Amino acid sequence: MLRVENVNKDWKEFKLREISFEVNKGEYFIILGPSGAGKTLLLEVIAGIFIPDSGRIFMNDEDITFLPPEKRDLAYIPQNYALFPHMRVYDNIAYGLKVRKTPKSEVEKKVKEIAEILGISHLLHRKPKTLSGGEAQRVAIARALVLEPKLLLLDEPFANLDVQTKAKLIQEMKRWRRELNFTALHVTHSFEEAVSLGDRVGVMLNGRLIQTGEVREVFGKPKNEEVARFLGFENIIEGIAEGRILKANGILIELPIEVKGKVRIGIRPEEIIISNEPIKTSARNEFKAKVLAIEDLGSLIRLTLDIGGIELKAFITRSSLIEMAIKEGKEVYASFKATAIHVF
Amino acid sequence: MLRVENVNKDWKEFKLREISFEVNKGEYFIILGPSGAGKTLLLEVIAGIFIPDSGRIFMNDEDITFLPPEKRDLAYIPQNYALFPHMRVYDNIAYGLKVRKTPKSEVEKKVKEIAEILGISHLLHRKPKTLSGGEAQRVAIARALVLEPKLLLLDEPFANLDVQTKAKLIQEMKRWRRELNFTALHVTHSFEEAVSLGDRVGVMLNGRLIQTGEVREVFGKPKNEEVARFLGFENIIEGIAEGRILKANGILIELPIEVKGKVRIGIRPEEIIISNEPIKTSARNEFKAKVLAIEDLGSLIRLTLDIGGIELKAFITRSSLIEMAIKEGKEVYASFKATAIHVF
Amino acid sequence: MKRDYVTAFFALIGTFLVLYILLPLVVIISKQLLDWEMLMKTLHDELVLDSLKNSLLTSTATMIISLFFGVPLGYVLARKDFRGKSFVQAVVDVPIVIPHSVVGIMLLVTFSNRILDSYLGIIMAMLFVSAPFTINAARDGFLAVDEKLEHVARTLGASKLKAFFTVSLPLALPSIFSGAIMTWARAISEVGAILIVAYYPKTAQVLVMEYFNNYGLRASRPISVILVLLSLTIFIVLRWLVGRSRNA
Amino acid sequence: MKRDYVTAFFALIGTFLVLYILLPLVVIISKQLLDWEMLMKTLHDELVLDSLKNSLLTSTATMIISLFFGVPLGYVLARKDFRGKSFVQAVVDVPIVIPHSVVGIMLLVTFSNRILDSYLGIIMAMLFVSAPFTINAARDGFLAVDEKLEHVARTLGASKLKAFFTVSLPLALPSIFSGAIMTWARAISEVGAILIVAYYPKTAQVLVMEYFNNYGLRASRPISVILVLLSLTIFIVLRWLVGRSRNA
Repeated sequence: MLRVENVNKDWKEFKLREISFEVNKGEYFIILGPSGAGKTLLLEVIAGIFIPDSGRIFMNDEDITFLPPEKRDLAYIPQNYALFPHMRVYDNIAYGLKVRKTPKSEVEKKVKEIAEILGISHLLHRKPKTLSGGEAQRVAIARALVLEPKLLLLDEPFANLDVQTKAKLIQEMKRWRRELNFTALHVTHSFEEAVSLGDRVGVMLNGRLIQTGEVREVFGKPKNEEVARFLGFENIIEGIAEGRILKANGILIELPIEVKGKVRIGIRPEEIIISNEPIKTSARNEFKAKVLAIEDLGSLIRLTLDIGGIELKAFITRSSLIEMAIKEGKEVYASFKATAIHVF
Repeated sequence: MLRVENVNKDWKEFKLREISFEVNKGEYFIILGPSGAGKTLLLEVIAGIFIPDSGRIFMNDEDITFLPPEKRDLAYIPQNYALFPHMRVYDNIAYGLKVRKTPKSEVEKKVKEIAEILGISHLLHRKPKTLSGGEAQRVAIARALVLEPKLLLLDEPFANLDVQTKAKLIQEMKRWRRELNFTALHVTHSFEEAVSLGDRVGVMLNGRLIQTGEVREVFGKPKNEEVARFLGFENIIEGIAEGRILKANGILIELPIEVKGKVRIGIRPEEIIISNEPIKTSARNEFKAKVLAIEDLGSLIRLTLDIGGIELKAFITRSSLIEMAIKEGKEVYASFKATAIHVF
Repeated sequence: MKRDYVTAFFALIGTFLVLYILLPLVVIISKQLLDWEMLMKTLHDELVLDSLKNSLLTSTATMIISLFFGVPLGYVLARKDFRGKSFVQAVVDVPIVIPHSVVGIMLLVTFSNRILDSYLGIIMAMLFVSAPFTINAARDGFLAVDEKLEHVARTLGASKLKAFFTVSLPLALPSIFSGAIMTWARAISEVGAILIVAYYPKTAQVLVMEYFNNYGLRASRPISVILVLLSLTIFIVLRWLVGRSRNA
Repeated sequence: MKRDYVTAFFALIGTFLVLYILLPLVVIISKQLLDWEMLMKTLHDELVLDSLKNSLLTSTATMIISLFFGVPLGYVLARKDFRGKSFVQAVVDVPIVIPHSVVGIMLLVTFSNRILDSYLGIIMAMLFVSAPFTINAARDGFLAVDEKLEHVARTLGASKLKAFFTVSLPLALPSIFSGAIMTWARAISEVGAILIVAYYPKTAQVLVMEYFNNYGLRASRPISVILVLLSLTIFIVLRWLVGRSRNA
């Protein structure tokens, strides 16, 4: 649906270099990168606020590179939400409809509908500056979604929120997506957002989109060291949860909390215990594993293990390696505590 | 040396309530608290910038509560360093000496000496705004220490620095203390600084100094739930390191890195594995432990263990507890990976 | 701190200027209140009423003209970077430093007798010295409007002009409004340039001078008091508006 | 963006005002350059030289007085919160809105004939209209100095006064200096109030008016040009200083 081709742009200290990627209809695409990578500039170029120095942008195969923002049929939610401070919440949400000269009764119907879905019906008569961060974010999303845009552009939507509000909004975002079925391009520096929400993810470093692909693929197989170093979180497992048990590729993993449905979990490599014999401990998850690779990282050794088709990375000390006589191809047991699992 | 007695103060949204504590000569005292706790206000009251609403402040038993700042013989380093932007680094450091009408040759000698110790001799002719954060912090410390004040007040000295610079300055701060033997009162929200630098620590929450004591004591035995929740990091062990081995209270702990001398290490409760039999795994540190207490935290259970006189907290799941039949007084094995240890 | 002698000393010195400005205001108003009869008589003087009408008319016209030209200029100065921008900004500030009589001479030299002794001349003199207030206030007002708001309005379907009128202008309005009132006050306070360009039609501020020259201080005082009260009212409204928009 | 018609249209409208201010400056200076002889003659006119001397003298004196009183006042306004602060701040801003002829009347009413036709009268008129520039610039300058710098200076052993002179004042100096120059420029630009309080001793800005009334436009033009050049020089120096201190 959205296709970006070889876009270059220099603006102030920010830059974009040969950015190419596609977002498919109905997809939630996340661009993940550290601050200063040029993520906001990329959104602004797609939104039509800036014209790229070179390259093309297509929407449903129509070239929109030089189209003004109001003709692109997309909605942009900047990081500070940019609610219109002189309008009440109702008028903020209605703004796009009014500009389109929608009949008044229809405006009212649509605003009420979207406010209902986003749980902000009680806020419609408030001024933006009386809203909390989470409420303001909902209003910004409502103002964008009420127009049923082809594409929603989100710039660090959860960055200024506290941990609880953020977690709640991420869960709700999944629900809104199911209900309203929009296409989104979301830029963030947060792995949590990427893993929780993203269908596909692109890693952006220094103005370049280094790697794009499915979340598990990108986290599991970083294209180069730069990406790997940026991502850090090396074990991401996807599966179907039933209460405290996650089924992933035929193996069963015990979770620290009860969840239901498709989830992803993360385990840091340093939290995985290796033993030659099965052990009986408080670590609830234990798997027979085959050592695929051994990498020397200096004071630490990184093992790549295969457990029932899932790849796991684990850190052990050099003395463990020697004492346990671990070699490539050897079979060992890998275990980790349920409490060490991070559920996204 | 410094004694604060029942100090109360309200200023803007900040407050101090019944603050009492003492800093001994030569001590490095850390006040640890979240932002907004009133830490800066406390320093400003001690520095004489504000007069407390009630209470008394003594320095070497002399009442200095109403003395103006310039008569208190202490040095204050605010969070933004507050270097004089219109003076070169040399004149910044020399400021206090010049105000005291020190002879020019002596000013020069002293400034050069302290600049040498703090490794900023090459910066003396630079203007403050050309300095990096770490350099500016060194200059601020030099400007204060050149006067050999009775007491050094530091407000979040490492808060605006990147991780590497911060770690380096913390190490150097230990060296400067040995060389110059000053007394310091340092306020921060960082546990790392508190554990690395503090001889004693006071925990400040909502304008009250809730608990003061030795670092290990405060982290190990939080006075109440409020402090415990704030501190989070529950296992702090102190000992003498020799290469990769830490000797603490008779037990030996393998470390992930080589260090030497007195160090403190921290282990999160969720990283400790409990088993009924000794296990042979990549977890290098294994100890026989006695269960002292079992607390139900909802989805998790917290065990308090005794290993050779050292208390450890560990999190396990409820199913582990039942399956392993853990009861108070039972002997189990506690193990943790060397890589899970955080050395301060 | 209780023992802050330095600040107390500074305050003491500074009080002189505050009193120096306050005293003449208090004196002239209170003296006139004791001479109520003269004030009433002045308020029925045809000449005075005509001149007040002229002053209000010309300064209001000046304000409207500077709004029409100054708001777009302020917007461009706030939003665009272009070569020569700092030169344009400097030109806008020049009128503040030019002696008022010279302003009159400059306008006459440039536009010759066509503007002599006419409403046009008065307005042109006023516009020259007072337009910078509107321009600078509009610029500051637009600068304070986050450009992202305009961007969002546009992605929501508004054209550039629509975004300007529905978002930027309403938000900059308090600042523009207070700038316009400053322009109005500066326009009605102008004397030197008007004396040269247009002694007639008579404005109140020129009439004060004429009455003083022809009939002396007592005759010129009541109309002065009327002008002071007018100016102060405007000024208090301005302060109130600025304060309100800052808190809004 | 290439197709930004709205901004282009705004720029077009705004250009009118820029040209309106720029044109008279360019015209008067270029016309006078073609009439070099008259300019030279004016520069040897005793009356002109005396009046210029009077203008420079009185506006410089005004600047010094407003520095002496205005800097402490600015410091207090920047550093202290006290009851009636907003009233004091309002009083400081009042002179901007009072018609210049009325300022003259107010001063005469308050201080009576003692100040009539004297240097004192000129300086008092100038001080009333121009002191706010120094006060506000000093206040803004001190506000921009982080109070922590003063605190640190004091813990390092400086008394309050020493901290003021070694830290706050040097750092606020660029702002104070530019405020002082604005005061100087505003003082030398004043005509209306001076015409009432002190027609003599003759100042250049009043002489322009007298020459115009007595001998017509051509006679008053050269001295106008001299005043414009003087004002512009001051103005450019001011801009340069402000720009430099912002970058420093």
